[in-house]
Amino acid sequence: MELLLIFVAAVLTNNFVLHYFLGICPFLGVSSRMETAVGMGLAVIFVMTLTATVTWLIYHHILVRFGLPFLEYVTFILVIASLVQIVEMFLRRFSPELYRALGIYLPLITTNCSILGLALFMVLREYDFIEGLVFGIGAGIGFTLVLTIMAGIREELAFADLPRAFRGAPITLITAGILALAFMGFSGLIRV
Amino acid sequence: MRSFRGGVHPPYNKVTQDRPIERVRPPERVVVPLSQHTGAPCEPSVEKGQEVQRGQKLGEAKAFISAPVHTPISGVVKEIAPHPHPVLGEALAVVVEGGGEMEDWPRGEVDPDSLEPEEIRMRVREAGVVGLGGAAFPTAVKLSPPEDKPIDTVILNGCECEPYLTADHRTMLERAEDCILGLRLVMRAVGAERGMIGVEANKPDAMEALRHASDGEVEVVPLKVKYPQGAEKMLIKAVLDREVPTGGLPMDVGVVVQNVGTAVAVAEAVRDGKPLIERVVTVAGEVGRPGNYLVPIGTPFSYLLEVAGGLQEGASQVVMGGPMMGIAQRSLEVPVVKGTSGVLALRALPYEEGNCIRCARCVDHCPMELMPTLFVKFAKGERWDLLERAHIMDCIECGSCAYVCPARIPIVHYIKLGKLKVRSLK
Amino acid sequence: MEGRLVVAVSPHIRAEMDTRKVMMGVLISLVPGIVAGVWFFRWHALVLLASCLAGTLSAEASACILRKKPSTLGDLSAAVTGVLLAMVLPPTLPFWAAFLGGVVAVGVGKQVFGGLGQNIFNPALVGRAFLMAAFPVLMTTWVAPGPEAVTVATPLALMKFDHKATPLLDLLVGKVGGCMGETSALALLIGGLFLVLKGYADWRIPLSYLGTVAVLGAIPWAFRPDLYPSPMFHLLAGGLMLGAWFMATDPVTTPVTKVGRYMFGIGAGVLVVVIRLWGGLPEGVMYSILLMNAVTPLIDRYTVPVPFGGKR
Amino acid sequence: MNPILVSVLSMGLLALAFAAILAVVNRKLAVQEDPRVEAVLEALPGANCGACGSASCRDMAERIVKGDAEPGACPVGGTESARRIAEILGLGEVEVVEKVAVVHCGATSEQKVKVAEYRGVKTCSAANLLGGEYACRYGCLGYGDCVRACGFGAIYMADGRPKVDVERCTGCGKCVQACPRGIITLEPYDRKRGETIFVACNNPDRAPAVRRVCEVGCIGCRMCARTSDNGAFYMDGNLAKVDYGKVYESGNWDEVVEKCPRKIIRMERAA
Amino acid sequence: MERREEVSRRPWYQEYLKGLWEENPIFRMLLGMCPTLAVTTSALNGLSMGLATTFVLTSTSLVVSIIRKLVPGQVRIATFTVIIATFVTVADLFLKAKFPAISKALGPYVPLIVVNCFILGRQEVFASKNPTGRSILDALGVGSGFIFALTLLGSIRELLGSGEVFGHEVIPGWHPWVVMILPAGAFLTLGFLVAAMNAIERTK
Repeated sequence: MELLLIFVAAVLTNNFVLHYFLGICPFLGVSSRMETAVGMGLAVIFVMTLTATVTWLIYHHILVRFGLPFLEYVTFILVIASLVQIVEMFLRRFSPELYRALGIYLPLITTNCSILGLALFMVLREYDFIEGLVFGIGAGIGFTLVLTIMAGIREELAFADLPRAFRGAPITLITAGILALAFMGFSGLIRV
Repeated sequence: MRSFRGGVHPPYNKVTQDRPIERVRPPERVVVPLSQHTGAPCEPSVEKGQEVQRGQKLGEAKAFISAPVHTPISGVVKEIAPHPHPVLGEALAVVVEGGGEMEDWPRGEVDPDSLEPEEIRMRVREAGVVGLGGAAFPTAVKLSPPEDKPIDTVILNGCECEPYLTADHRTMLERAEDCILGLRLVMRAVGAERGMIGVEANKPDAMEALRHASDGEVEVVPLKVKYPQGAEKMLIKAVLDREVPTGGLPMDVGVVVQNVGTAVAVAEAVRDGKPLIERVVTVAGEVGRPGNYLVPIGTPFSYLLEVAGGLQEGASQVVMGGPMMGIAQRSLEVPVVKGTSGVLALRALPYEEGNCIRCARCVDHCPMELMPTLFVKFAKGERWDLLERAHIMDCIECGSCAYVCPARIPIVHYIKLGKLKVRSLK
Repeated sequence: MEGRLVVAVSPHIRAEMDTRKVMMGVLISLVPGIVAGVWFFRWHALVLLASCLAGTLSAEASACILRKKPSTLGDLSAAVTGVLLAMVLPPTLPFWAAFLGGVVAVGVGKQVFGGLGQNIFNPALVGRAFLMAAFPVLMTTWVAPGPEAVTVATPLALMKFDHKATPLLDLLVGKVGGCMGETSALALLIGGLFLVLKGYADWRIPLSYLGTVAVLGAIPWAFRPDLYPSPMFHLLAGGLMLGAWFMATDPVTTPVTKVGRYMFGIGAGVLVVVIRLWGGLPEGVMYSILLMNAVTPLIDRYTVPVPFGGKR
Repeated sequence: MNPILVSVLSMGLLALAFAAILAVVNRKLAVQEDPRVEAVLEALPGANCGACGSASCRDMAERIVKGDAEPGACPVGGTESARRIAEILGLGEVEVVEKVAVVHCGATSEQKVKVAEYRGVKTCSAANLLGGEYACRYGCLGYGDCVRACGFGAIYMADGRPKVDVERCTGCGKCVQACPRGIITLEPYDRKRGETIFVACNNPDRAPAVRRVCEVGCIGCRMCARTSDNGAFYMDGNLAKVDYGKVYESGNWDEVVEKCPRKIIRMERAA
Repeated sequence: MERREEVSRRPWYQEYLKGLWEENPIFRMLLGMCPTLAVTTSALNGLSMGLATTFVLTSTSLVVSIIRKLVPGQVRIATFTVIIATFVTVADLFLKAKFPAISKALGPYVPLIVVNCFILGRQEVFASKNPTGRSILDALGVGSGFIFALTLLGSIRELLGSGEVFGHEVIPGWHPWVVMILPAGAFLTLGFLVAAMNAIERTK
């Protein structure tokens, strides 16, 4: 039950994008087209799951054991950077299409705050290994969910006669704001 | 009652349905375009200054999908030059000057069961018969289905679902026997066993006349009064509950559809050897004497409108065909062609396009079950690739979507534009 | 005949119904609900209506001026938004808050997206969600119907927090606390039926929405009738009637495909029941519709019908 | 244990471990990519405008390197980028003649004969389906599709016909595609004099037909062809044409322009 | 491919000023959104975040511009990141020690400076290609732009959310808009601010 709570919280009530503002840059960047949004979402779910497990192991078995928690930022970012690079090489090799579509955003997963945020929150909330894993998957799915919804909306808005000043980022932010208002309906569904 | 999904119920305004067909005295000058049909234009077979007799060939069909044209009057060829055309804008035409009274074509005798299919096809082709419903597809081609597409049923289209038009209605009423003869000739030509006539339920008198003339050998099917009941695919769906596959033709489901007027033309061509030199045209709307007129092909609209009492105050638009699918004309010098089912003088609608409110009335009423709202969106956004994926090429341009659109969006205009782009990008 | 001929693409005749008439139809069908609201909440209701309308109309007018476009007040869509917003607000909400809600509804909910037909979310609900988040206390202060403003709890809150059921007849007539236009289920039902029968709105969404709520609401009730409300209560209480007939049928923000409309109704129904029974809030109609608005582009994308003659 | 030593050690070891993994993965999954693509991409303007017909500048760079496209195929980059690309690919000097858009209809809305009232979507491509409101079937429809298509603000409408700002025009050809009547073409531009010369009519009909529809259409009088000293003007049926291979060498084109009875041999000069 | 040394040729004061408007990380480049949205619940929080970020940015630019010729191209991103992470740790420990209240308010968003895209972006675009002096000016300029944006956003949200700015009452008797403190308020305010900046840019 505890695991379910963590999962639902990560997906809906405390969504990374709409509640913690994590991963806004790629959210603004890749949500304009459905295919790239889904690709990016899947990449993020994958990287998040991987990050959750690897950082948990390193944090608890190396940093804590040797009394070096102050090194967490440096370590985490190192781990994430390497992981992303591996994913990037994989994509480049096995799906050049997706690689080209995601383009510059793959390196940006490194600087995607949601990944580092995930590792930090995991440590902060003292999740055990399984909880951390579920949290990672949930956060990834939550990110992908919002990203896909946003991509659907933005593909629609591409045909709308938006006021000039609002085209691009502003309307995306405002839509995200309204989406955040709507997601408030889930509040209290799970009390974290 | 049998029907199809979608469609609309425009006011029918069939004020001319009780006016008998009236023969129009030929004008002194007719303009006969060499391209009056779907397919390749025919090539002129006369020269400038040559004398021609009524019914003589003016143009020869060289291609398979084509039809010859004939002169409706005796006289002299004045000129072979580009002229305004009601469908194409401008096309090569033969101008004949002459005149005189129009007489009945001498009647022949024929036993439909004695003729070989090839003989029927040849006579139909020589007479230049094309579909008189509007698209003007050469009839002889329709009568030559490929071996691998067996035809079991011929349907005569007597729906006439376009508002105002009554030409087919009057033809069924006054020429019921020729309709039946034409149907039997078509059935024999394509080897079909079953003949049916689909008529909208608002023409009980025509149905009665046809039933009487047929002695029960063909089935007269009453259909729900709904536009576009007369669209080929809708008609087949309603009459036989068969669905023509997308991009396909009626023969893919074993059916040949002919307009009732075409059936009469086929009967006249085979029995009397009469070429297609005149047709019934409904002239209605804001004119002095609305009615159904038997008009020589090549008669300018201006002449015909004068015969029908002239344009009335308020008429600002002249449409060839019905109000749902007809073509608005730029000039009254265009001639009546084989596909001219009606000439309507209308009060033009204002142009007041608003924003789409996604009410989906167009989606609900589309007889082809397409998404016209997407067509407009993609055409405006110039996403021709998405347009094609939204099956824009399946659209029959019946106009139901634009008719019901509360935002007054000229949806058919966007569709025509989109189709053009999609085709040009291929 | 004088002058040049008019050329235009077919069809050359058009149906009577235009956007303005559609909006007018919505306004007319809202009349029973408004009358009930004014009957129960007197001048509170009138002030609320006036403030909301002032907010939506002024926002619409300013947007047109800012964008240098002809005024769109005539299409009545801003008026519909204003009336709908007023109906989902507590009767005693201060006039300035109602005005702000109207401005946000049209300004943020509609005009930044390009105006009529292009917004993703129902404008009235955007206005309400904003007010709900901005002034949670004001937005959850309710009064009992009648001349004296006595503070009461809504039937849904009573049910959720105290497990006390309100008599169904009161819910039907509307003698309960709640939003200005939501209390009388009967009045709304009459208006809604008019709306659907006259063809101003599609019947699929209300049907599937209400049906889903009734069916899903019945399941827990069948096991623990002491703890969970009956399906009838679910249908009549809160904003469901207004939401299902008037908000979820807003064509702009709901799917255009028939299958999509069923999906919209079912999705919204599921969300309402989940939020009412397990969420932190007593009512979830607004959120359910807003959330389904958000996924409407996705629904439309994946429910494109097979064309005539296509492979089914 | 000394915390500093431990941190250095553990960070170092971690870094080593990851570096090793990366190195291995890099070796295993290496993708061969032509370094010239990168270089060509740098030489392109990077506007991703799509004028060349490729999806993006990167796509274009790949096509150029593969040999599917010419080094000068980027219409926006012009001579400079073509030269750099040719250098990168080792092709040597490539001649690129700069072109700008010219409009082959010079009639104002008053000079064109109106025959109908058009009620429909206000774009040229839509109006062209019905023939628009003017009698001439070859001339400008006047709804400015070319103006909307231009990404550089180089076309504007004046008196119901488009005019080209030769300074801003990059010769990308978007307007050529946008015009449903094909009255815009790209033609060489005389840098030295800063002007273009062109025939502002596209109607191939004979004189009487042209006179019926337009006050300034080409009537095929051959005056320009007879006057020109080097044959830079010639007749294509009933329509005058310019031979751009010769015209800027011509000595008397002022005279040709002057003598045209319909005044449709026009020049567009840089402001 | 060899990385070219592309030294900027602007006048020195331009190196600072460009960060305020043309290359403003928030309004023009839309980078570093996470802290922008998360911590701007009040003007003070925005300002503190801006200062902390500017500290990290400037220190990193300093180091990177010094060692720019020593770092091989392939590992440059990793190197930059490690340098950034180091300074972030410093800033975090400093805040925790000296300003515990602010540190608590900013929460996990201080460590998240590590992944603030525009810090890395400045290294990639500028510090790794320019001499130390210019790089510091550039960093200070962009940092100031960031502080300006965050403080503005924080002020607006605080004003509407409580009627105060920097804790001082500005509008007496203001009925607080709770939504401005919530995520939704952050998105909406930033959206309208960026739109306003677009409109201003267009009229120039």
